[in-house]
Amino acid sequence: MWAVTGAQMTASALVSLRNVGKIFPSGLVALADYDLDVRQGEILTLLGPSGCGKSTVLRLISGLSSPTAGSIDWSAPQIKNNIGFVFQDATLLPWASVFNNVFLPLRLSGLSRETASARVDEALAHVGLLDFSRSLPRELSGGMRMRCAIARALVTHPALIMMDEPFAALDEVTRFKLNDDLLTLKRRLSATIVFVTHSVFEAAYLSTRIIVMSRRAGRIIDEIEIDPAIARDDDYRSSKTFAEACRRASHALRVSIEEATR
Amino acid sequence: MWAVTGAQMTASALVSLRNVGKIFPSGLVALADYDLDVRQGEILTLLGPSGCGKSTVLRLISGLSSPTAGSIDWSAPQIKNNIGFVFQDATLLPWASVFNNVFLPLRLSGLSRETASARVDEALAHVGLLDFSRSLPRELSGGMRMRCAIARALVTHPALIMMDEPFAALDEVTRFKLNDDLLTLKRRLSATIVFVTHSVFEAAYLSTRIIVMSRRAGRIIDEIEIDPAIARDDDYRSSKTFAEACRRASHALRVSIEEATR
Amino acid sequence: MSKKRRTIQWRDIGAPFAVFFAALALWEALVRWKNVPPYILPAPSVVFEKLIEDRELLFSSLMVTLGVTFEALVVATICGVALALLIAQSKWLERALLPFAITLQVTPIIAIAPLLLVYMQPGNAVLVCAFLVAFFPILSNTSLGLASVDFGLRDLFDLYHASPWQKLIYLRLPSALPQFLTGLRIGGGLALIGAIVAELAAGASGQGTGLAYRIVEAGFRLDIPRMFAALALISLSGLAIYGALAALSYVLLRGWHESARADQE
Amino acid sequence: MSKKRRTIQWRDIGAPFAVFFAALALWEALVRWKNVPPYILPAPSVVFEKLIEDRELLFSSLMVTLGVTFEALVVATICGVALALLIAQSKWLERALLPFAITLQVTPIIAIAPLLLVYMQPGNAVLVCAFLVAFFPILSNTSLGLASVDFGLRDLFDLYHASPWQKLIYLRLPSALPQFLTGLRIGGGLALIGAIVAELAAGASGQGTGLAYRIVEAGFRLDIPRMFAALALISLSGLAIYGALAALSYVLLRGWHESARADQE
Amino acid sequence: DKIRFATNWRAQAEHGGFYQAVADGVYARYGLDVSILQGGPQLNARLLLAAGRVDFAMGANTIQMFESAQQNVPIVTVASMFQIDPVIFMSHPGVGLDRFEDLPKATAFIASDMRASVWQWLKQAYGFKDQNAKPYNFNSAPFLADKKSIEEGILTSEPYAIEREGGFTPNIFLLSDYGYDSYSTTIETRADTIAKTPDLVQRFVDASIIGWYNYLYGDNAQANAMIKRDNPEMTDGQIAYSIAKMKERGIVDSGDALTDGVGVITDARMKSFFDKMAKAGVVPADLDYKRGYTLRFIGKKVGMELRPK
Ligand SMILES: Nc1ncnc2c1ncn2[C@@H]1O[C@H](COP(=O)(O)OP(=O)(O)OP(=O)(O)O)[C@@H](O)[C@H]1O
Ligand SMILES: Nc1ncnc2c1ncn2[C@@H]1O[C@H](COP(=O)(O)OP(=O)(O)OP(=O)(O)O)[C@@H](O)[C@H]1O
Ligand SMILES: [Mg+2]
Ligand SMILES: [Mg+2]
Repeated sequence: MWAVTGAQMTASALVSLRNVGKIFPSGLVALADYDLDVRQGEILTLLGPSGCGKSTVLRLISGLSSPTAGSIDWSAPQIKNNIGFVFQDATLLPWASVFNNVFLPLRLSGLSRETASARVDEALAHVGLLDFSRSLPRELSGGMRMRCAIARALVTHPALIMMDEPFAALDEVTRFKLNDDLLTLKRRLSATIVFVTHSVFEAAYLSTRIIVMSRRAGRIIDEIEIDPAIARDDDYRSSKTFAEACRRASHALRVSIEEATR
Repeated sequence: MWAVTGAQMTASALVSLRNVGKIFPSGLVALADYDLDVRQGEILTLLGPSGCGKSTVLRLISGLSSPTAGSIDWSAPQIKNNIGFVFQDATLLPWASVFNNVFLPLRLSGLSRETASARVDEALAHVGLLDFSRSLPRELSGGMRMRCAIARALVTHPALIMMDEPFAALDEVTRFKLNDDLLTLKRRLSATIVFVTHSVFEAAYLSTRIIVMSRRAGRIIDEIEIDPAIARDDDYRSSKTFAEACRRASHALRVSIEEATR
Repeated sequence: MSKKRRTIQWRDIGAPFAVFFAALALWEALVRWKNVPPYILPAPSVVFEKLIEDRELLFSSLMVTLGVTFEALVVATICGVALALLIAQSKWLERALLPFAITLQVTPIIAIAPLLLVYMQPGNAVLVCAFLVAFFPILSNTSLGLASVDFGLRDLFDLYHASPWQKLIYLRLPSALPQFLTGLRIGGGLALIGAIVAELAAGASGQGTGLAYRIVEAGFRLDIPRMFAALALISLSGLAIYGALAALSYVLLRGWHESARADQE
Repeated sequence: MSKKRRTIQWRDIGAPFAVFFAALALWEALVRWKNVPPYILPAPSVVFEKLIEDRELLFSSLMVTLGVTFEALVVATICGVALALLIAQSKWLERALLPFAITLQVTPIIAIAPLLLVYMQPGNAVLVCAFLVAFFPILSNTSLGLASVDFGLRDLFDLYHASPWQKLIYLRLPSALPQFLTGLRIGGGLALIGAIVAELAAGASGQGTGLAYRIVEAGFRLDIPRMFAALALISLSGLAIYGALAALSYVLLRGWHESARADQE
Repeated sequence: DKIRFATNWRAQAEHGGFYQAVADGVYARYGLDVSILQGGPQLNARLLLAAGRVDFAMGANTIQMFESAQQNVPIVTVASMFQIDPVIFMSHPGVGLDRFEDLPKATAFIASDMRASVWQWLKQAYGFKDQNAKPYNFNSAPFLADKKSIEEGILTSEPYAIEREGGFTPNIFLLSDYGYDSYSTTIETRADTIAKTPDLVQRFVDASIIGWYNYLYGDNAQANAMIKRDNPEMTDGQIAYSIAKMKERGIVDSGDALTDGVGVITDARMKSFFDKMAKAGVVPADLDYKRGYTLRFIGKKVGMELRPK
């Protein structure tokens, strides 16, 4: 039996987007009639051509942007206050050290530097930046800046993690390690993750569900479910399930791009 | 016979870095005793863990940064004035439209808007941004911004192209298309390309030579040559040469990271 | 959507006017209730009457003052930007020239106006006084703007071996625009002040008599309502200048600079 | 490396001084060659002699003026920043309050000082005058700074539901720092001017007599060398204030803001 | 009684009588504790008086009095210490500006208070022109530099500095010699003060008059020391020059003062001056200027015995 299915599973939806439209003031229709459920505990990956509206969906869910049509409903609104977000750009405070950048969310939630410092150091250690905790963002390489942003998003142990191409600027070894770290963390926190990536392999490895979007107003081309029960390890990378998920995602991606350029 | 070799080929060097050192004012040693020849006409890929000094090497070669030790020599200094550079960040003028951003290098070389406009449009068409030529950078998605930067770097038909993870923010289909476009352009211009990527596959597909750097002061771990005569197409992706190059690069990368964390 | 827009526009104009009239009403009430005599604090209604009554005199004075203001602002803008550009060329020039600029800024006009009258024609002396008051904020802010160019963009221009002139036109000036425009807004108000101070110190330029003299004269005559009428004209001019320059800012920065964008979306 | 450093430091200090002394020498030569009488333009040497001769009188006056300057600058900074923060809260507040701030800016102190003396004690009137002159640039620049917060960072703070207070402390104030510091540099010079104008307009605060009065009195007595000596002290104070504030800027912005970094590397 | 008195300029010999009365205790003898608030270029003493910040103020000339009457400001002139307004024009000698008739064609440096008053009359009476008027900010350098200019001044002060620093003796035209018969250095107070405490006003006027006699004819060393303390720039030379000029021209003690005592004001002279000003259009002809002064406290020959025979 394939663990990859196209069927709609009816798990409890954490957030539901219904008929959501987003038209920017420039007149550009980024999303139209967009429907999406983010289910409790899943790892949902958005895949799609550049400019199809993936970042827009993340911003809408997290409330940083409001839809011009439709509704966004939360089944557990308190989770809205416990979101971790890795933006597509690192978005660090240029005047603050790496430590202070990662400390920021904890500081905002009222923790003192002493209480927080162990947690900050732990987060920095995970992304391999412990030696740079006193550096300013300007003194970091592109990948290091992104890792700092990842540490900042995870340091609060959020219930909902949004990640917009977090690992794109990282080498594959570090990327694999962080993928596994992310899975461990998710399990520990029973968090929900909404993930954007351009790597079909990464999507297939991490996700319990992949949604492929089209460049045309974010239309959903395909939805691929991967059994969450399957352990994600090196064996999985060479499994048929993985290969099939990759194949289907790649295909949908190709379709979506051909549709767009037609 | 393997097309992938470790032997040092003695082609004419366009730029030679000898015993180059780079110590930042913060005291960080980014490069020490670094030797590198960029050969005329090659596609040289730098691979290495995040923060190992790849961007620093590119900045040193292009003269945007100067070494604190060693020398950088050009065999054809006029090429120094004909460099295209895709920075790791898109680095667009926030007040200028996409068209004007891509037009900028031509404008700086004295071309009028009328003369340049066909070339700009061509470059924009290649990266799929023709419809957005009047948009401001803020109105673009992350990947679109990066594509705009790519168009800007290539619009001058440079003799030396430096690219710092240019395709990291792009979906795989677009990425493959741009990879092929780049190869075509390179052939047309007989340009030299220095490329930074985190994708081992991309490195193996594009390069005629891959250099894997270590996080320790940029030490070179391995150097992989791939016969430039081999056509880069879908067949190549499934060839043994390709697989072997990927394998060797991955291995070197793993070594470099293990070395660094040890 | 369009309804929301309209509401916002109404509030945009309504709010400041409401506050403004509330302040005037409070003032009027206070004056009437406490029976403050007009030579100490005239009620707004009295000032307004005076404004109507003396309109010809006051408006012709206003024109003289505004003439000097605009000349001073133009000259201050040109000199401030030019000096900022010169200073931005090198640390050496900055260190050599800035002390003179600072000295000019802190030199009290009132004190040196008599000397200026010795060295130059009265018309020029007036302009120099008004100019001195207005130019420093423009210089400082433009300098900050020119120095704040993003390093990535600077690298880009270096890469293409852009000439200093090209860097200026295509990189530094647009980068400096937000700060320059703020300097201009400060300078606009100061040019008005400068025109007034200049008139007191060095005389009105041309044949007419500016508002400064009207104010001082009204003070000597204890005709305080007229003094307030003249002050009201100055305030209105200041608001008009600020408004015009703010609108200019908005047009130039809209779309790309954070300070001129209402919201991200 | 270290040698290069030292060379730069020598030039840093040497150049401005060289230019400065060259300017003085030129002035001296001009005065001697053209035989300009001291009551029209005194030679620097004469001014310097006077400075030494009258040092006690002038320095005690300087202290009075500097006292007012610092008080005014402190008050202007507090009020300018506070108002900028208030204005930054909402467009509504901005539109309601800014007109008042602009009105205050363009109100000519010299002209209304007699009225201020009617409403308040002389000491306060002096402070208000000096304050009015200095506060607007601080307000404007801080406002620009507060409005120029990067949208990405703004989103980040929204995401964590940061309180307005937290946004202020951790985001908006640091973002606004470069512009605020430029405003402060402009305001520093203006506070000095303000102190002088205020003294002329409203009398010295306290018992002492400030430099403004020395200048006017020396002018009245045609003791122009002493007038220039007093002006020289004012210029030096202005330079000192600017230098101190520039050093403060450098310390606060070094490392992260473009304007305070010599080079990318 | 605590009294605050505002002068119209920094402490100088022209205010000597008031300082004298403080210094030698005449005010104290009259039961007054007087503090003198010295004026300055921007201080509007009469506004402070109207606002109740001071109890008495020094008025510069009679035109100001007309204007407060015109504006319905309840300020009343109760005495005039100077019989002659010492306002002058100065010109460079030997450049064709030696006669008063020559002056209207020259550039005139005049302070804004003069421009608001005397100048209006000069325009009408002698044909001075607005376009020649340039501001005088109490610094004579522009006048010295421009030989074809004239400058306003006070008989007792500016000529001294010009003689010393400019190295020549300027032509001096005392405007009172040319028909400008304003009073000067008057004592003004509010109408309600007169109504409520006429006795206080009388005491202040009397003591001030005695102060002036003593200052001119008695030992004025203490008063001068006080002037120099209030105004450290004041020099002995300047004070001596001022006193000499005041005596020479009878600024304080001449005309009506010789018969009725220092401080006197007469209806006849007021009318003569008012008619001139009304004719010049400086003040409206129907102005009830008599509201602005009272003869109630003067002409009592107070202190005349102090004048040396
Ligand atoms: N502020 C804005 N104003 C106008 N248009 C915008 C704005 N932000 C995004 N867009 C447009 O909305 C569309 C979707 O943008 P979005 O950033 O969601 O794409 P994306 O899927 O994240 O792409 P990428 O993979 O390149 O990051 C794009 O066409 C973009 O041009
Ligand atoms: N301006 C700077 N000041 C101090 N240190 C710097 C500066 N720029 C880079 N570095 C340091 O130099 C090292 C190499 O940086 P570089 O940007 O070359 O890395 P990279 O190989 O491009 O990494 P990535 O793949 O993450 O982009 C890093 O450790 C970084 O912290
Ligand atoms: Mg995106
Ligand atoms: Mg890099």
